[in-house]
Amino acid sequence: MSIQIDQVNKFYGQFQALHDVSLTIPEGQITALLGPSGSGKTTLLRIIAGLENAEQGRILFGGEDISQLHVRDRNVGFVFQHYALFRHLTVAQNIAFGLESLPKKQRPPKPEIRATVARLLEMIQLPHLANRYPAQLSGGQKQRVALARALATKPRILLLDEPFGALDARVRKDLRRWLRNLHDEFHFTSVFVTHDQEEALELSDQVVVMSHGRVEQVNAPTELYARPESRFVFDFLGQVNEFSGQLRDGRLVQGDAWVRLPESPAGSEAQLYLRPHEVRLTSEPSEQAHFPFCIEAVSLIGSEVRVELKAQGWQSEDVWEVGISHAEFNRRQPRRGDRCYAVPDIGHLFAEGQDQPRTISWGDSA
Amino acid sequence: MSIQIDQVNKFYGQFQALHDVSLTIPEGQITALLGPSGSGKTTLLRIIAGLENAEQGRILFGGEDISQLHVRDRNVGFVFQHYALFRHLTVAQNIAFGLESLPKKQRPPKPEIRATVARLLEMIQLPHLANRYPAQLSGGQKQRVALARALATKPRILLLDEPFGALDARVRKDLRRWLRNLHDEFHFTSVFVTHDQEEALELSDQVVVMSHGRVEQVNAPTELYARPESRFVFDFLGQVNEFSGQLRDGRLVQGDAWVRLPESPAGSEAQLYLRPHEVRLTSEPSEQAHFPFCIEAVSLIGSEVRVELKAQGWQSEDVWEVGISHAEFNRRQPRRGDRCYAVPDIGHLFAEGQDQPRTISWGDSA
Amino acid sequence: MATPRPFLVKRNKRVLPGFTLSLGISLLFVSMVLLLPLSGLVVEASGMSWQQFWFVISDPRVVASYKVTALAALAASLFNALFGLLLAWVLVRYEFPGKRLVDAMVDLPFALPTAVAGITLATLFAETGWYGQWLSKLGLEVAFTPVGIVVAMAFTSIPFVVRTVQPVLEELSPEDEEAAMSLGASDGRIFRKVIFPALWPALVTGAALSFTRSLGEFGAVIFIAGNMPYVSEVTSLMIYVRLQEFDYAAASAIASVVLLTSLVLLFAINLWQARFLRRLEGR
Amino acid sequence: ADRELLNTSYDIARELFAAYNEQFQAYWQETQGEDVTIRQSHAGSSRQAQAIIQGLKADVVTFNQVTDIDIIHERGNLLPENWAERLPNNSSPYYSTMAFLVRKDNPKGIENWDDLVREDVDLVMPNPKTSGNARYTYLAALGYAQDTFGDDQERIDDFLSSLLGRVKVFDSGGRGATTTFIERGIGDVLLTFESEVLNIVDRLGDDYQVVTPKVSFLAEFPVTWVDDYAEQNGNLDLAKAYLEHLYSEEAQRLLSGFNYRVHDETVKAEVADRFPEVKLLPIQDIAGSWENAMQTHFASGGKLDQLQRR
Amino acid sequence: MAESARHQVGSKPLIKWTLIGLALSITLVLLVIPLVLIFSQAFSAGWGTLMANLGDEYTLHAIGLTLFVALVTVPLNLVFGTALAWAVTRFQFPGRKLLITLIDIPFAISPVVAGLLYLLLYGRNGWVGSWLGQYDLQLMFAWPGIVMVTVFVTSPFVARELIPLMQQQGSQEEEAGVVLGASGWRVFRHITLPNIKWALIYGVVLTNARAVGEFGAVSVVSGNIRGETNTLPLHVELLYQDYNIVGAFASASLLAAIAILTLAVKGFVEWHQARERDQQPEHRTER
Ligand SMILES: Nc1ncnc2c1ncn2[C@@H]1O[C@H](COP(=O)(O)OP(=O)(O)OP(=O)(O)O)[C@@H](O)[C@H]1O
Ligand SMILES: Nc1ncnc2c1ncn2[C@@H]1O[C@H](COP(=O)(O)OP(=O)(O)OP(=O)(O)O)[C@@H](O)[C@H]1O
Ligand SMILES: [Mg+2]
Ligand SMILES: [Mg+2]
Repeated sequence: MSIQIDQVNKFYGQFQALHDVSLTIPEGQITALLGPSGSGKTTLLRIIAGLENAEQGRILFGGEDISQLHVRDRNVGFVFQHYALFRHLTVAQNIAFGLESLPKKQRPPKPEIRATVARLLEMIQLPHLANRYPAQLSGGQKQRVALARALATKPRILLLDEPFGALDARVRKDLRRWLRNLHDEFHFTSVFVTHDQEEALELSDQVVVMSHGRVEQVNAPTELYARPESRFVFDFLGQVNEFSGQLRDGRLVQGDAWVRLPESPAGSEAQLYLRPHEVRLTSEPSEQAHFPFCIEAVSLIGSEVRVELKAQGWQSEDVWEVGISHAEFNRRQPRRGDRCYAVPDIGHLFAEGQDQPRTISWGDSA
Repeated sequence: MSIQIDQVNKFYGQFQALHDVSLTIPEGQITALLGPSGSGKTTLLRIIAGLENAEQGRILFGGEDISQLHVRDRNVGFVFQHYALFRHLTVAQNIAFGLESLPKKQRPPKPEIRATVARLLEMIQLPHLANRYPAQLSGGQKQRVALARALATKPRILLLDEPFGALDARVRKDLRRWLRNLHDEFHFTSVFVTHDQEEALELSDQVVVMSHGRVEQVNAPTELYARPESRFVFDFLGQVNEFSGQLRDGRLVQGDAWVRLPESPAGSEAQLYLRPHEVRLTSEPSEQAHFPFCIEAVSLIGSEVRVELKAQGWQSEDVWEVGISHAEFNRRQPRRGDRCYAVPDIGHLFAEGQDQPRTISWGDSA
Repeated sequence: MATPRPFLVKRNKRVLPGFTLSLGISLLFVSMVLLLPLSGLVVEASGMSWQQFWFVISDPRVVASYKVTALAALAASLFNALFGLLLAWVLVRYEFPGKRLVDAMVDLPFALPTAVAGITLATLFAETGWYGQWLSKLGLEVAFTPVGIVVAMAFTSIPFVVRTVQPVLEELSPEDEEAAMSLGASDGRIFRKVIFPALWPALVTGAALSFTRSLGEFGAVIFIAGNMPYVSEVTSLMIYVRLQEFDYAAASAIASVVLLTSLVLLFAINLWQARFLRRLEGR
Repeated sequence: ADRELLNTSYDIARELFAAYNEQFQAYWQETQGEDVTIRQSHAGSSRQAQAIIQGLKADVVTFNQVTDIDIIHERGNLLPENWAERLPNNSSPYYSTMAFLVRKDNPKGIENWDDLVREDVDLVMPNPKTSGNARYTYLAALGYAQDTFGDDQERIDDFLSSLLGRVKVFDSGGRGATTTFIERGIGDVLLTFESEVLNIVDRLGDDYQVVTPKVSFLAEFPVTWVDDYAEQNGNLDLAKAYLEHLYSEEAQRLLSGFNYRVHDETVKAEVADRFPEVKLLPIQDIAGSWENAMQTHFASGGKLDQLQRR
Repeated sequence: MAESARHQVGSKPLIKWTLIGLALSITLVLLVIPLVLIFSQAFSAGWGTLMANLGDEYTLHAIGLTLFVALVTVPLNLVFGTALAWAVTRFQFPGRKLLITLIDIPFAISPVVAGLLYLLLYGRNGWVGSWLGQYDLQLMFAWPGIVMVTVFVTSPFVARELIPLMQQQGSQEEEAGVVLGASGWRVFRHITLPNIKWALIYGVVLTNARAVGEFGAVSVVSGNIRGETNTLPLHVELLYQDYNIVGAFASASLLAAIAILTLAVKGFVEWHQARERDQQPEHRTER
């Protein structure tokens, strides 16, 4: 079932938590609501579920306006961040809860409920834990039980509020994988909330970036990563190196540092955003760019070596980060305190007053 | 001041939390205590501080046995995981607490204390928050106040228990950087506890890996990463792909998968550990290895593209992960469901019954 | 205390100060104020032979008083369980004018001397009293009947239930309810299956406290009980009577029966609850 | 400089002794030229006895039950066994008996004990288990029954048990019973001391009426000094004088003002109209002795318990 | 929180107002009207009589004694409760659980029995009492006895308030203080005390209420000497016995007034605690 959100506004007293949110969530896909804390993700998800009422706007499920329907009657599956499992019921009883709550006429007979629960337990790979209580489960197991519980009544829509927020990194990864497989199998429409960009990009078919109660951008993950439409999205999607300077003679200049721009934009100031893997390190300045740095730290973990750089002779709000390969590292052996230069391959330029970046590539000329 | 830990044993009732721990922590360096939950890191740190007493063993500061000295008299700075700020005192009062606790004779006069506090506030970049209460601070600010408080009495030793454990990823990174700068400036001896390998490797000069109350390995970060001395350390230091099989005809075999070994070890079984960036992907099997996979997911975020692989025709406990560059990704365009083969460049072989790995390199022959 | 204490054995070194002092005060106090007098009870009762003891505590009139007391306490604690739960629920869940007053008034029975409470209740419920005159028109007698005992007991112990249930109700996560709602459960079902089970242990504890308190209640009950032998005499009165007869041993014996009942009950509840909580907390 | 005397007394004698103390203080000042302060302690006399045994340093006791003084001898050994012989009239300077209080115009027509067992009559009296007052009522009724039914034990028991069965409220103390009867308007007859009953009528006048039965119990109000404590306190002489003075005409008049019967002939004549002639049976006639009465009737499992169980 | 926006069980107006109505009626019938009765009885004979009754020499003395007993009891239990809470929440030692259980004993004992226990032990024939008697020391039937039983009856209150709080707060702040070199007293005074302040006040308020109102236990050991060992609750009973209903209720109204004051202080403390809790913003992330 597709979900349509139509000009929703939500107020908490004086505070407006959602501004005129309109959005279409396509059927059968996983959509991520991504944004910093307080951006209104949870609020939006709860409004979709019917746990909260919007002051204005409509919610449509499969084209039908269900704004006035009680949660109880919307038949959505909702998974809470902290699972909200019923502590005094066993795993099996938790899963059966929804079925047993059905009105008498619709309620399946006992044996059928038992069978459904067994099937769901099979699905979440925990049939041996049917009689445990939630407190006796690990975080990951709890989360899976919560999912099974939400799925028991066969909802066409599954809503998840930071489903992995409370889990540690490894379990998180496993569960993410598992959830995707599950989704591939059953093809319900899923919406999940997260503030972890990696999670959003990895797990979803469509990402909705939110900020201050507004939708900033809606796109498929690769698109979003490749073409952020605003500074906010850019910033939010991961580590980025920023260089802001004056436009002068086809160059962007600040202090000792400058970079040549293929074509000069309008205005007198601009910011250049560079992703860590779009920058190379050299021991000499190049023709096209002059970013003098002092190496502040080198970190060898993982598949690439991360080098942190401190601007020399110019100002940078943050330390720059550049990722180089282990091979490169072995060749050049950069060390703390070494002086070096950064050379960009690809950059994203925000001209003065503009919120849309222009992507610049030096790659060929290097 | 250097710290020496000499055959320390610690019991909680029947349970032995530390087994015969001996360790030297060099002066002026940052040492990380790294290990999984329950491995005894906190216990060791608290014993160094004097917050806990060991049943056996000695602690020496700069060569002097201080095992019998009360915490109060050891003059160490201690930063608690959850900050343990005095919640009814302002930031400034928190920082001044240690100075005002000095015996009358040693206590500096009021104006001097005020000046020191102002200097420390400057140092942690929070002079504008001097009169706030801890509850009115963000996590990162609290952590900095906790540090300033610990440093006010100019301890020669600074102990930190999961200093960044409760912070979110970004703040964590900032603070980590900030702490290192601080350390570079003042050169006290620092010991910090963490269970995050990245943090340990990045921040410290020396890493102590602990497990089950024992010291597993002590080494500089790069050394540690390059040459883990045991399966435990290997496993613990980050994502690793594991292949276990039978040794047959100079090959390690399991199901359809096999890899040729340059020289055959003793025994009939072995495990091969491969780091994600030490493996390549090909569409055809190579001469030296045959690891058939099905691509399960591709994730584009960050500086490298992460590909998750599911074993085909053989068993792997976990999904394999391989990191390829964006360039490589653009060339080959791997997609979900594609079949492919993994080819190792470097591997670490654990022969049967051995706990020390042997590093194998196929790189040249490829 | 600021100097190192080399004379202390290593194992005994405590990080936080004041162990000896605080434990010393506590032990001194507990043994002087609590245990020593309690030993008096044992000593006094142990002066009797087992037969004597049995004879005293199984005296028909005393046994009748056990029944009256236990039944009245049971009725009072059931009443309190029901209405205490209602009060706690209303105080936690709703905003309404006078809420703060209700909240404050709940503690009145704790703060009001029991004798004053007894006199007041007797005055209210007597046939000439504000309540009694209406009740008597309905043919209901409260004062000087066992019902009066229940009223006095309920009055003195209602805060126990409210104050044990209230915090649990406050802590109850709204998410549980929402989860149940999103699963399609009706309000009634959510209350029965999700909320009530969570409140249950606290409710039982509160009712048990209310029950034990009622077992021992004297001041408030005595004024309104009517004290009819075999009908409305409570056990506290029987203890008091034995005291009047200078029969300390017998008084101690009966007192020890009540005390033991209370302790066993409280202990059992604690055990039960520990098991219950262990399940919920997974320890 | 003042000497202090502690008088430990039963609960409802507060005003009585407050008045007597003034009288005695004046008397002592006059005769001995010395100021005395008299401290008063009032509670149920059993509890008072107990307190004295446990160390309440009373110089004199002025009780409403002989047994409570006996116990001070038995348990505490603080005074001699023959204490009752140390002052005239069994050491009882005043006495009273049991009477009935009925509502205005005596609507139920109560005249004597046999009216009390009628089905339509509700009684209010204290609990014999906790109150001496009620024990007296019980003994008075027993005396009446013995007087009427002679040796027929069964009829005596029947009578007593139906009498107890008519009681609607057993308050824990005498005053409680009075409150129940007056304030709460419960019952048709209040059984208590004649002195109490007269007090009520004095206070509340027309709404109530006193009925004095023809046969009743001689309720003595024993007094004595507690030798050990009085000696410790150096008050032996004072204590003796305090009690002896109770027998003086002046004091007897005061006592009769509080509606107690007294022995002094002059005073007796003065108040004859208030205290009708009644056949007063002493304990010896009814139960042999106090000790005997306590054992056979009031102890746990005794006659009283048996009767009430029926 | 805007509660109305949230769906909650029992938020339907009909159910909600029925329940509220019921709760209000119960409160009114069971709690408010009895209180009103006390005052209305006290004032029934007019203001002048009330003042005369309260101004009576013995009433004044009873008030004084009651306040004195509370004044001695409260600090004793304050020290004890704090020490006990400190010992059981800050240290591990054998018998710790038992100690926590023992503290509840006074709740399970009927006050009359409690009084009896003290009498048996400290009375002239009790083994402590007889020993003290040799030195001419008498505790029962004098204010020390009253204080002792009051201390007994009220001893759980402070500790019971503190223990859960201190357990929940943990000892990290204190440890931090010690690491910074603070002396034991300084740690207690500047770190522990401010953190437990409100709970402590709350415990004191409850202790005080109970100390002022204790009847059963005190009546056993008091000796009931007018103007000497008569506390206010005993005095109420005494006046009641003397048919001085107005006087009894006048004194009772005094006790009720203390009760109301107690509730007010308690309400204030709770309000303060709640405010302090609300002031703590939820975890804020710094960017
Ligand atoms: N019940 C409420 N009453 C008042 N304000 C609220 C309420 N719930 C949320 N808000 C406010 O609305 C805004 C959006 O809240 P919401 O919970 O939707 O954010 P979020 O994006 O889910 O953040 P997080 O990642 O921290 O969960 C926040 O500023 C929050 O403070
Ligand atoms: N006070 C205590 N009493 C009993 N056992 C304890 C106590 N403190 C710690 N332990 C046990 O000692 C072991 C080591 O604990 P420690 O706190 O040092 O681990 P850690 O490495 O710091 O773990 P984490 O990463 O979870 O903080 C654990 O098994 C723990 O359960
Ligand atoms: Mg949220
Ligand atoms: Mg730890």
